[in-house]
Amino acid sequence: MARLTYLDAGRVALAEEMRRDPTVWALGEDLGRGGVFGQYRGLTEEFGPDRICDAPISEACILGAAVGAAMMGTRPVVEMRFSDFALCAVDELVNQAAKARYMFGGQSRVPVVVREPVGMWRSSAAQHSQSLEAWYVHIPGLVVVCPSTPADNKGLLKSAVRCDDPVVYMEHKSLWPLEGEVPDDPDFMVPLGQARIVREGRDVTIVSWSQQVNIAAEAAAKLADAGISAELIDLRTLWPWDKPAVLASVRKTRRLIVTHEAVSVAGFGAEVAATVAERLHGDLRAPVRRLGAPRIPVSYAPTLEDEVRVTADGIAATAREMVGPG
Amino acid sequence: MARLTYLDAGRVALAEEMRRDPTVWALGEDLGRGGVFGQYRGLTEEFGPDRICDAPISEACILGAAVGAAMMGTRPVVEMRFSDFALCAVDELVNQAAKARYMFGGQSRVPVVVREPVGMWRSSAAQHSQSLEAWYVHIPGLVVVCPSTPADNKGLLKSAVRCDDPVVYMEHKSLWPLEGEVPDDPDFMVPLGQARIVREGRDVTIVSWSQQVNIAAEAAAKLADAGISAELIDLRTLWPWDKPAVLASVRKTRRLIVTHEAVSVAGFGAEVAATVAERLHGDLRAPVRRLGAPRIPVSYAPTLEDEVRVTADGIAATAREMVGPG
Amino acid sequence: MVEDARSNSDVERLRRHHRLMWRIRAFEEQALRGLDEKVVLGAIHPSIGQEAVAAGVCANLACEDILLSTHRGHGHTLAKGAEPLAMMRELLGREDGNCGGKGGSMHIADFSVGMLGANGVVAANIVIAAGAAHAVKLRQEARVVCCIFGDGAINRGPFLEGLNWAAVFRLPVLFVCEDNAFAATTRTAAMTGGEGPIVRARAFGIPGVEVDGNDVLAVESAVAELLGALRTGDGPRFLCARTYRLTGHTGADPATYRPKAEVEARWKEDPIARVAAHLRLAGVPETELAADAETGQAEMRRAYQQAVATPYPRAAHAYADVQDVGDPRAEAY
Amino acid sequence: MVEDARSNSDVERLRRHHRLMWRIRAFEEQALRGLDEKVVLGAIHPSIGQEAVAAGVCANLACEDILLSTHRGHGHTLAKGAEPLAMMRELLGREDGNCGGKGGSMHIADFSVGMLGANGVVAANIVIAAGAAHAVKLRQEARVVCCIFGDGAINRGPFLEGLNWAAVFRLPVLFVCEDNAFAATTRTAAMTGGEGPIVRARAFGIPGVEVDGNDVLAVESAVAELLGALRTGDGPRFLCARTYRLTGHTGADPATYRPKAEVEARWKEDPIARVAAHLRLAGVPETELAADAETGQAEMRRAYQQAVATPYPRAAHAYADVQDVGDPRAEAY
Ligand SMILES: Cc1ncc(C[n+]2csc(CCOP(=O)(O)OP(=O)(O)O)c2C)c(N)n1
Ligand SMILES: Cc1ncc(C[n+]2csc(CCOP(=O)(O)OP(=O)(O)O)c2C)c(N)n1
Ligand SMILES: [Mg+2]
Ligand SMILES: [Mg+2]
Repeated sequence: MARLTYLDAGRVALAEEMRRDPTVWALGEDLGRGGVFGQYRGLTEEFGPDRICDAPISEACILGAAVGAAMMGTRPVVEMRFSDFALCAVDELVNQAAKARYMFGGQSRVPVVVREPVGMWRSSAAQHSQSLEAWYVHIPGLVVVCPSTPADNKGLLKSAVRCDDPVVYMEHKSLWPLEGEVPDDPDFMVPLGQARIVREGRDVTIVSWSQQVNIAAEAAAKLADAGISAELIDLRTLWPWDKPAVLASVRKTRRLIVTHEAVSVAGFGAEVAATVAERLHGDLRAPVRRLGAPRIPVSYAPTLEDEVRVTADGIAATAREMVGPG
Repeated sequence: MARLTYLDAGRVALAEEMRRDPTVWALGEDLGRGGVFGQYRGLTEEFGPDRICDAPISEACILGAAVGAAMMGTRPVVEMRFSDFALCAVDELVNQAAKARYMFGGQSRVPVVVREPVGMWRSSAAQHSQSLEAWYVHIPGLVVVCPSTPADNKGLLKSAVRCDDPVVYMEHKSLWPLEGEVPDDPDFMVPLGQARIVREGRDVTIVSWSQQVNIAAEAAAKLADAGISAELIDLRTLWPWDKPAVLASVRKTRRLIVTHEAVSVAGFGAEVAATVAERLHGDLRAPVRRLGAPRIPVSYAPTLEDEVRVTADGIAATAREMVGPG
Repeated sequence: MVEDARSNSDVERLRRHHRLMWRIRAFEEQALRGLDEKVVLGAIHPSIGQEAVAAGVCANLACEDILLSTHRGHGHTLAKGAEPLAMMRELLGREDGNCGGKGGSMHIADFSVGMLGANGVVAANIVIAAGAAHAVKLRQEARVVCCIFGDGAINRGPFLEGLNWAAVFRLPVLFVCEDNAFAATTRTAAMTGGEGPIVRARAFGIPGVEVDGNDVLAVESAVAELLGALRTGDGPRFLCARTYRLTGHTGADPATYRPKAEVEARWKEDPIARVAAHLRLAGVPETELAADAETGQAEMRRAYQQAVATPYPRAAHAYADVQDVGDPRAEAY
Repeated sequence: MVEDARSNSDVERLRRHHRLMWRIRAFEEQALRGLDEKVVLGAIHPSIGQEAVAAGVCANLACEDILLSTHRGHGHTLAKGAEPLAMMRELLGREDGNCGGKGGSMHIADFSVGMLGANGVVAANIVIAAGAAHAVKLRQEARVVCCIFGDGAINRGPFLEGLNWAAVFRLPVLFVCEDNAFAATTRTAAMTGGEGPIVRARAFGIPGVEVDGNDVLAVESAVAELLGALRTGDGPRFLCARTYRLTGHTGADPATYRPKAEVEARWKEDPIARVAAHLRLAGVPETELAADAETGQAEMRRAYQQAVATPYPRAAHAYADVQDVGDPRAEAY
């Protein structure tokens, strides 16, 4: 075990995979200088500029080239810098990477990891703050990963690199400095598609992912103080998502809150809520509840930016409402 | 009233709006020859090549130029040909068109209509068959419209052209030849955000939009034969969607099926289902149900392509299950 | 076209082109008949009149070399060595089509012969080709990558991004612009600023040449020279092959947007007729030339008939080839 | 730079540039101090060392002319006539900022003076500018559109698509590449195939010139000439202004990726110092030159202090300006 930041855990994971497998390489803007957040610091020194490949400002080509390079026997890790800029490469991700294996009848696979740092990060405003994980879950062929802890950022990134499918890998920018214990074992992996029970509980299930898990954990702690026992599930992977874990938990608690930073309308919370409502309608002691951002762009001014945040208090209040004075 | 196809209804709507307002113009590839499906036939003759503007194969610029032209006092109608190609212009739509008014604090509006023909259309395969309406509903700033009848394609397109917000306007390719009565009145408009009750019923509410409405109507007819009274709602606009109409209907029928052609996972059906489950949990006599495509790309071969279709029989069977032997 | 076929080996070479170009022509004519019969599904983009590009380019490619193509890709695919039966099955959406019936004409591909796919999105393959060449370079392989696209594609962003990428990383990729003067119903000249493909390529730092794309030997030798540079690691190269689409954009397009006289004049430049004329000059008897055509036609008729007799894929097959993790077969979602 | 300031009007002109460039410099230095004080929020991309481009370009633009800019847009915005107080408020995320606190530095805009926005997405404004010019042409207005972007932006697809579009439709738009040799931490030369911006522009059919972007009069007169052509309807033009970013990419970037000596050498080319030298030669006393600097600094200090004293926008304001149809204020979603 080592104490690492979320950022360094990702860096170590990539370094380990690059050591293990010479076909793994990374490409993106400013990687040579360590990447815009430092996620690649030191890697050029170890692996050289061919495998830590500085790119022109050409998001469409960065992703498209990764698709071609993946078809030709390498495993590219694409750095999109901000998930917002990945919107310059949607054809390449959705029409090409996600569908190539299928369209060509299984003749090829596209083992690409697309790192897309997501979320709000101190006054970054509308073009540098988005969380669009729901989009990618909707696209057949893609795996979608949203780690929330340093250990997961190591174990999931390693799994993503080893995965033969295109993976949209969404790190949350405000998690970069978060520290935690991370296994040293170079074979430590976190399986894709397996949720993590962050906290066990009896009264209500809270499902979340990414940075929002930490806010939900705060809410769960507050609820515990108030005598309400919340079970907190970190999905970690949104496609495939760990339906069995969520259904089992809600069967026990009979109440569901799903919360995320993204806009609530047509967010992935809708998928979780709808699934639970479909499968466990008769078991529920309260209606399913979703907590996400209002349908407005993210602002620059903190007073406005804060309006889109789902707070721990908000989650706790919802849980209390659901559990009732009981 | 005139009997028009869905395709011609859109064409007439655009012509009327262009006559009414000289700032309205259309741009896209091959418009000069009438557009790839004939939606613009005859318009160059009437309005000239400046206002029916042939474009290079430059989706990003077609959409981006429309944003700039909209900021400068015109009302561009953008033709994207296939909604799949709009994936080459997502930055322009999502980071620019949708957010400009907000980012700039209301200094500008972006009255653009983005026509995106959607859906399956005889063996068009994975890059020419997608239905991604859920994506755009998730994006603050956008209006999303999915007409299902000739009259609606006229009235909604006219409303879209007059709307000051960017509108993603999704016509279904398999509806082009559909005929129906269409009002002649050049002031005939269908308000954005208002659902249409296609058929009244008591036992189950079926919510749908676009081409899937016709399949749901078939299902409703079958159900009527079997003694089950289905209320069919065509949402017409997905953002804003007519929540009051849906909630009122489900309050009455106490059962909801939402069905669409798009992939079910993280589709807009999840939003409708989750909303109903949240608001009407206690009123429901059966769990909400979603019917959409499996999470696979669309194939070319008909036997495979058909696998993603939600059929009238499938909808009817689900309804029967929900209503029970009662 | 070289003045005349000077040696026996030249004649043999021309003859091979003649046969291949007839096979391509016959394949597409058969496909168009299949479309009329409503047996070929989806859209078909014929390359009739453009066969010399496919033949001239692919004559320089080994099986391990990589080819990426466009929506108009039957000729390229056949020239790269794919089996017409599997291709025909794909166009008919049948079992054992190259893509198992999932792709159709617009996604025709045969990875076993290095043909990495047509593409339904104009210009999309340009960046994918750059990446394929990037991998070739990273893995220090000897092969080269060739990417064919149309003159309409040079107005999409990926053209700039992919060419710049290839230039910056000095990748072993040959870009071939198949300039048939049209993008669907639109003359590309009217939609293209500047002097066209080759000038743009040079502006991105990629040397290249223009060639009469209806002259198969001219294409072949231009490509030979360009690939020579490329195989020594001297970075990407560019070819602009000027040709003409003798049919409509798709099988359904009557192409009324161009004068009959223009098309008739272009038929006089039919690349197959031009090869045949040279072979005649070199003394190849008319019967043998006719036999080349007939052989190609018979092959494609047979392929078509066999394809017609092949069943559609089983419905369950729709759920295969999606992904490993989150495989839709794991649960009926 | 012209040899010397020959006439009083030249001196006046230079003096105006000197004052404006100092105002820009002072604005950004103040913003950087505000960043240190954690009062300026978000990222700041200073244009210190590039002020001559802003001043030289905007000297040719009337208020009704349109300007689009980049993430590094404070200078352009000030030069186009925006109020520093509203801009400073925007950088501090306060009420009455140009964008009501919603945009910040990367989205600074003042539509009332024809400044249609910085943009957080590199190259995005190029296609938007083409469209703005398209509308100007459709409406037969007399104004012109000017779009400034960086040398890194020429490797994104919209550069090709927007320039081609402008060339095809012969639009009244001036493209200005502010070539400061860097894209973030990367030297653009290493990431750019071919001979650079101007050659690419010409390949798309857009005439243009290169200019010493640290020489404000050279920029001004080059732009005057280009706009002259443009205002007569002779289609788009291109300017490549070579300059240097004297600071880091953002306020937080120490820019250790370039040798100190390089930066020191470039400071000798400081465009403000160069204007000052000419004014000195023309006999303008040192005290007046110092007064220009001090006046600019005082103005920006004041703007900053006033901005600091301005409240943050009320939370409810977050729901305004989204959209009319489906307005989030209609229902608490
Ligand atoms: C991004 C994109 N835009 C539009 C289309 C529709 N489309 C298909 S082929 C074609 C014309 C392409 O012209 P060109 O590149 O010259 O190739 P050609 O058809 O002449 O072989 C168009 C516009 C598409 N497939 N992809
Ligand atoms: C599409 C996109 N990719 C990446 C970025 C991140 N980014 C912001 S500024 C910048 C460098 C831009 O360089 P250049 O265009 O030369 O402008 P300069 O910063 O030098 O003024 C980058 C890469 C972005 N904002 N948008
Ligand atoms: Mg063409
Ligand atoms: Mg720069």
